[in-house]
Amino acid sequence: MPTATDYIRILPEIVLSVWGMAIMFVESLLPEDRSRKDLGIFAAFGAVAAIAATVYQAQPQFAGFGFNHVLRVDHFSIFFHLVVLLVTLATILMSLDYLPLQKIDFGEYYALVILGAVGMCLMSSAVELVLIFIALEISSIASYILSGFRRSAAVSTESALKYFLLGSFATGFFLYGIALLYGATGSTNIFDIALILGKANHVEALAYLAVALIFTGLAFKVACAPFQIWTPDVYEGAPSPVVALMSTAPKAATFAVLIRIVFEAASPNLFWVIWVAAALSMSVGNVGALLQSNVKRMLAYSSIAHAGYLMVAFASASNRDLAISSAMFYSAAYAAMNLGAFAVVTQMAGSGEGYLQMDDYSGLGKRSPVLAAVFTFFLLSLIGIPITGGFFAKFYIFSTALRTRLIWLTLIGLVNSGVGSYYYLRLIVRMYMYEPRAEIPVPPVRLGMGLAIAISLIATLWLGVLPNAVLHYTQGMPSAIAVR
Amino acid sequence: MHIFLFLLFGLLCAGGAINLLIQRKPINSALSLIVVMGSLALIYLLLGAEFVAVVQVIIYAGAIMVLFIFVIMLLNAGEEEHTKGSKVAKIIGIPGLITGFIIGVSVLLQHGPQEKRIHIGELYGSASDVGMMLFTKYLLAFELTSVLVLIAIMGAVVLARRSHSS
Amino acid sequence: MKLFFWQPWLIPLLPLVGALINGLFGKRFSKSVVASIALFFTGASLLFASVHAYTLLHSGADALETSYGTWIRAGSFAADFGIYLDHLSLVMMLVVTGVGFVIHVYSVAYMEHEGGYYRFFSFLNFFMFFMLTLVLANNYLLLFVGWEGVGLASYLLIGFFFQKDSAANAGKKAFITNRIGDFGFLIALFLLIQHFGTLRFATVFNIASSLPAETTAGLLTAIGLLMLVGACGKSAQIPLYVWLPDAMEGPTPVSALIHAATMVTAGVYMVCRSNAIFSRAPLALLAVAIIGALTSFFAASIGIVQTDIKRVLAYSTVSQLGYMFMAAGVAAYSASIFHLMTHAFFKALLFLGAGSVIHGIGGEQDMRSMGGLRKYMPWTFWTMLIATLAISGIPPFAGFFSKDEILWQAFSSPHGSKIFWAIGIITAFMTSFYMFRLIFLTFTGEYRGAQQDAHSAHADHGHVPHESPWLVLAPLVLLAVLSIIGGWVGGNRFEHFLAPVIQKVQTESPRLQVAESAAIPTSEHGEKTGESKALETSLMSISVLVAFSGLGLAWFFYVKRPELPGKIAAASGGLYKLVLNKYWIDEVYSAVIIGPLVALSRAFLWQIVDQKVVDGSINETATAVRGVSHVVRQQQSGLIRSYAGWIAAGAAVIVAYMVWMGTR
Amino acid sequence: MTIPISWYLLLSAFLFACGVMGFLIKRNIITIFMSIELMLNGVNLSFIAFATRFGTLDGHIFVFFVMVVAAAEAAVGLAIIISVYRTRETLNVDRVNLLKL
Repeated sequence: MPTATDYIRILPEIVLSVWGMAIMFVESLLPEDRSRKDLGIFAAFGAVAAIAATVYQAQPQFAGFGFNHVLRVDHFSIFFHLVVLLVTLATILMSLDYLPLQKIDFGEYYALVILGAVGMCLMSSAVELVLIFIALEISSIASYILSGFRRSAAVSTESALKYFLLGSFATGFFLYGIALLYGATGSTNIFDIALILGKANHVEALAYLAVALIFTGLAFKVACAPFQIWTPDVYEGAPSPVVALMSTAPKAATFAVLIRIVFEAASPNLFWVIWVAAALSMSVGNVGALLQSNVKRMLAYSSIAHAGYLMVAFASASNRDLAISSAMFYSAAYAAMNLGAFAVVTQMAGSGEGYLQMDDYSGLGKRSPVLAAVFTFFLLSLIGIPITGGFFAKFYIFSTALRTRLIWLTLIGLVNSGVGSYYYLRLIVRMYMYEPRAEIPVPPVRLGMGLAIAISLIATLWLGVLPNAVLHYTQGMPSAIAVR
Repeated sequence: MHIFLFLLFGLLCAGGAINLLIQRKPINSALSLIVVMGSLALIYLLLGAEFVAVVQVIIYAGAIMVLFIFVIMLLNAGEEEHTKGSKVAKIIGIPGLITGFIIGVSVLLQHGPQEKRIHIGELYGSASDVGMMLFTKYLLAFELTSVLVLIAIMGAVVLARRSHSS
Repeated sequence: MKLFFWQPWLIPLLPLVGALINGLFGKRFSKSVVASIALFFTGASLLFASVHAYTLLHSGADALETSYGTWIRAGSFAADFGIYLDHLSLVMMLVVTGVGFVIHVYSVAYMEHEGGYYRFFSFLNFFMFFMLTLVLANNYLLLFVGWEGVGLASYLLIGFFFQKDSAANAGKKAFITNRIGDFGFLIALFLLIQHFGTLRFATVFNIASSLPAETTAGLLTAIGLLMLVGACGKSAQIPLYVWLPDAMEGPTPVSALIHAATMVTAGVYMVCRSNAIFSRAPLALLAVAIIGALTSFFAASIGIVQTDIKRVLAYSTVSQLGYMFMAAGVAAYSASIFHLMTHAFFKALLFLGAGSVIHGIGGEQDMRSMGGLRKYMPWTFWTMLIATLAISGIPPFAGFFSKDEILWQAFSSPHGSKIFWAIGIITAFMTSFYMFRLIFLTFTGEYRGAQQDAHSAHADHGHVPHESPWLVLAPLVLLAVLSIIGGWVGGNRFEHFLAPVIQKVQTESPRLQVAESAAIPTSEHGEKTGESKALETSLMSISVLVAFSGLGLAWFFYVKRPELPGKIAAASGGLYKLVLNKYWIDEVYSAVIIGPLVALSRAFLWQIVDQKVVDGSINETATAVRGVSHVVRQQQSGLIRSYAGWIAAGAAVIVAYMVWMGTR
Repeated sequence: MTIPISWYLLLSAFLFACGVMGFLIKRNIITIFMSIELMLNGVNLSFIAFATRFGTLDGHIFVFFVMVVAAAEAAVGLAIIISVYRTRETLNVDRVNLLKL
């Protein structure tokens, strides 16, 4: 029987589920012509409540396995819970005025965001492949639906279709991998698998095949080459706040799963696969972004590149503690800055998402100095300029890589971040050095959007200027995760 | 007897899968998929998986495929159009698939478990056994599926329903 | 216990406050308020810097290090927010705040008619903040923050005239070239973390001092070379100098402050700051010297044929930076910093003077359209003349002392060589030549500008060249004074002053010991023995001679026979025409000596090496990357089945590899 | 009379491969979706076969959850297909290519 402590170990998920159901319930009671903004505010409180639950859960006495060893609360899970929940909160806040603008009057939107977060949270704490699979599907299916939320726009439904078909396709590979791993070890628990594979004096080829397929599935979800191909299309078509969400939170959660699998369970060595994937992602992402004129599409390529930088940390797996810590730090920094960038894109997109071209950003520095400055800050962070979170995250990852003697990967990464600076800069140049071509209206920043931007701004700045607290947290974890 | 049954349903299954690929009308493909699923259910029985075999028929063949056929009818999906489409799928995808398949099969044959042999009638995955496990070891996962199903229902409603304002 | 506020952290932070106030609220302020805010915070920073300099000098300590808490602690590695004040950072700090303040004053009047006044000052203060962070940091990571920050500010300021496409492109070019250099620097930092476990200057240098000098390429050499890559980017050395001439698109005060006096010297500062590493890596040091020597020669020869007044100065800056690198490369760090300081004075003055000229004739930058401006703007003329005398190395102006020190060290240092000295002398000759060419073309003869062209002239500029207002001239005069007296402290005393910073190498490599014994003996405190003094005097007279001959040649060509250069250029192939000409003796002489030099500079160094090879290779790379980008894009066909094909193929490759691993 | 487990695994691999193949060659979105179901069925067979080998029920449980997920995916997927059909009036996957390059 589950104990009370067991329930506390899934407290944030419980809070989110209850909140999601409450939103559905209220939605059905609301009169049809009434604005759903209040519902969004209610949802935002749900995210805050879940954050509070996570903080409560972070007390040391609740750390450990729960529900028959299917999940585990530790520094690691708490960290990713907070990342996911903050992203969720910011996404809800930036959607408050976005939805009415796009004439989307479904309160279910908020319920989907909140319930999707249940899956993402559980992904970071689950240690049982069954649970990981279901959690992954929850977050994926919620994303599929959300990306098709502008139902009248052909691009949005197309984006949903592409994401859905290819996502399910990749899920098939992931699942087959799990089946084969189960066949090779007889278990679906990550720690049991690690134990069995660790004891075996000869790991059979079946396990290698299994890990290859699992990697395929997860690499698809984090948009890592050679499985990045869906990203630009899907990000371009999906509603902007949804892209802000799905380019950060599910990605961070999937990276959490990948960390658990690569660092805990996978005794088959993925080193060269990850090496190539990292190099390829960085190059494809950065090079592909160079010629883009659509800002969302450009940021999609940039997110591929960032997945590549993150994979560099995985390639440093032999330097375990540093690798995990730098991967975690990068996930957080990336989530913060990318969220901020997409928040600005959301603000700029306008009704019907008509203003997404780089040209539309011409002279933004004059039209809306604060918005332009904030956007510049996020872009600089994505480039990796000091005093932003992006700089230190990159610095940490590459210094880890060089300590692991991954000289070539470090070089490729640094060259890529140089190439990368070019297209971010193009946007900055647009904003500050071009005359506004057409007077495109910049709608005033409302409270919700302001809060969302503030959250990402503060997080990005904080991770850059005073990264110590987060660093300590990420570093306290590697020893904790290994304890059985 | 066992081998005969396996071959019968196995071939039926493979034939259904191939037929799904060959047929140009979605409705025919759907029907061959039902054949695949039905014969799979029987193969599950051969493997002794009682509960799963039953559920296979109820959920897959019963619920999911009905949904498919319903949508095919709703959208009036006729014969497949022949578009030129994708070179990449032909040039890279299919050879990739074939190599992957050959490699996979070779692994399964060489390193796959061969020692265990299955005897007919050894039913062990009964509903009560599976149920017990579902409500003990996998309790959380089971509870979580409710969230999943909730999302799915909501998604289907949102995507298919008409807008309030229009 | 001193007051918390009475500590050096205020020096960099004061300009930041100014930048924030102007950046956030400047739009609502009047121009005078904006200017006063900017001036107040820069001035306060200068005041503070002077006070702390005074305190340090009178405390008798070699260095003061203050830490304001840990910034980053990752495992065993930690970096602080800390300030490191020693004689080196003191010099840099005073140069930055001093010249910076003067240029702020200049900008008040100079930028008055440009839009975005508050933005300009905000950026300028922002730059000061990062530059001071750079020079005052107590560890490499914080230095790197300043390093990137000045690049960013520079980029913002280059692109300040954003109506111009070329300005935007120049800004981008500067930023990206610097990024290339930064890779090298970053990798050097990673190596330091990996092997030394820290980035704090004091610790790094302590560890480095305990290591023996490397006779072959080793860790320190690698670190040194990587740092050199970074320094090349920031200080515009071959092959990463390309951005600096383009950076002249920025407003002139920016060129003076960032692209002449302060930011571009960051690379020199970094090399000198890391002297403990470089001194133990002779190969890296040699690379510094070679790059410096090549750059100084190369840029000077390109400077000869430029016609845009600011581009002449830009190439001259590149060339002078090469000088500083050469000095650092022969382990004459103090000479390098000495020249850095004097150069800051006279080069800032030259740029500000050029700005005054450009302003005075309504925005024209082509020297061929100037001339005779001496009578219209005497103050500008005289101050610029002083700067030119200084940069040409004519005594007793500041540049003479520092340049002479560099040439002497290049000749006599254990790391030096006569080749470096020879290159230095040739460069000095060319420098003197093109600088006086600039002066003569601009200020003597008749005005060649379009002063009759009434309809193109603006009302506020008038069509007659005019002298700039006193607020512009005052900084010129101040800098002129500094350009005269700035070098009087003398190379030896300056070296003595910086001695605590420069860590002597205890163990020399065998090769170097031989070199040292062969070199001219010098006593402990830099007082030369009689024999070497005689040699030094003769070397000094050579360099003075060379400077004067450059002057004379320029005078001959641009004052006495102003029609000659054009003819030489036009007739560089046809000797026949030359003979027909009545000045045939002059012309044959020119054709034999000057003609080839000019032709070489123009046809080979500038048009081929600079424009085609260096610029071209960068453009080619860009085109190639673009092509790859196009290919990558092509894969995004939008077809779901193609995407699935990629995924299936990718999975097959990974499966094949992993199974191969598993069955091996 | 008994048969080795690898036969089941081979059948499972074949079904999975047919599913992938279907995704690559079929034009109709609904058929493509059916191919995905085929892939999942192939995986399920593997789970059951392995469960039989180990004599545990974890594989059965997994199959159960896969079916739940498949049902959820079917509901959502078909809804997405319907909404695509509404905006594009086509079920040909090659014609759904507004987003590219």
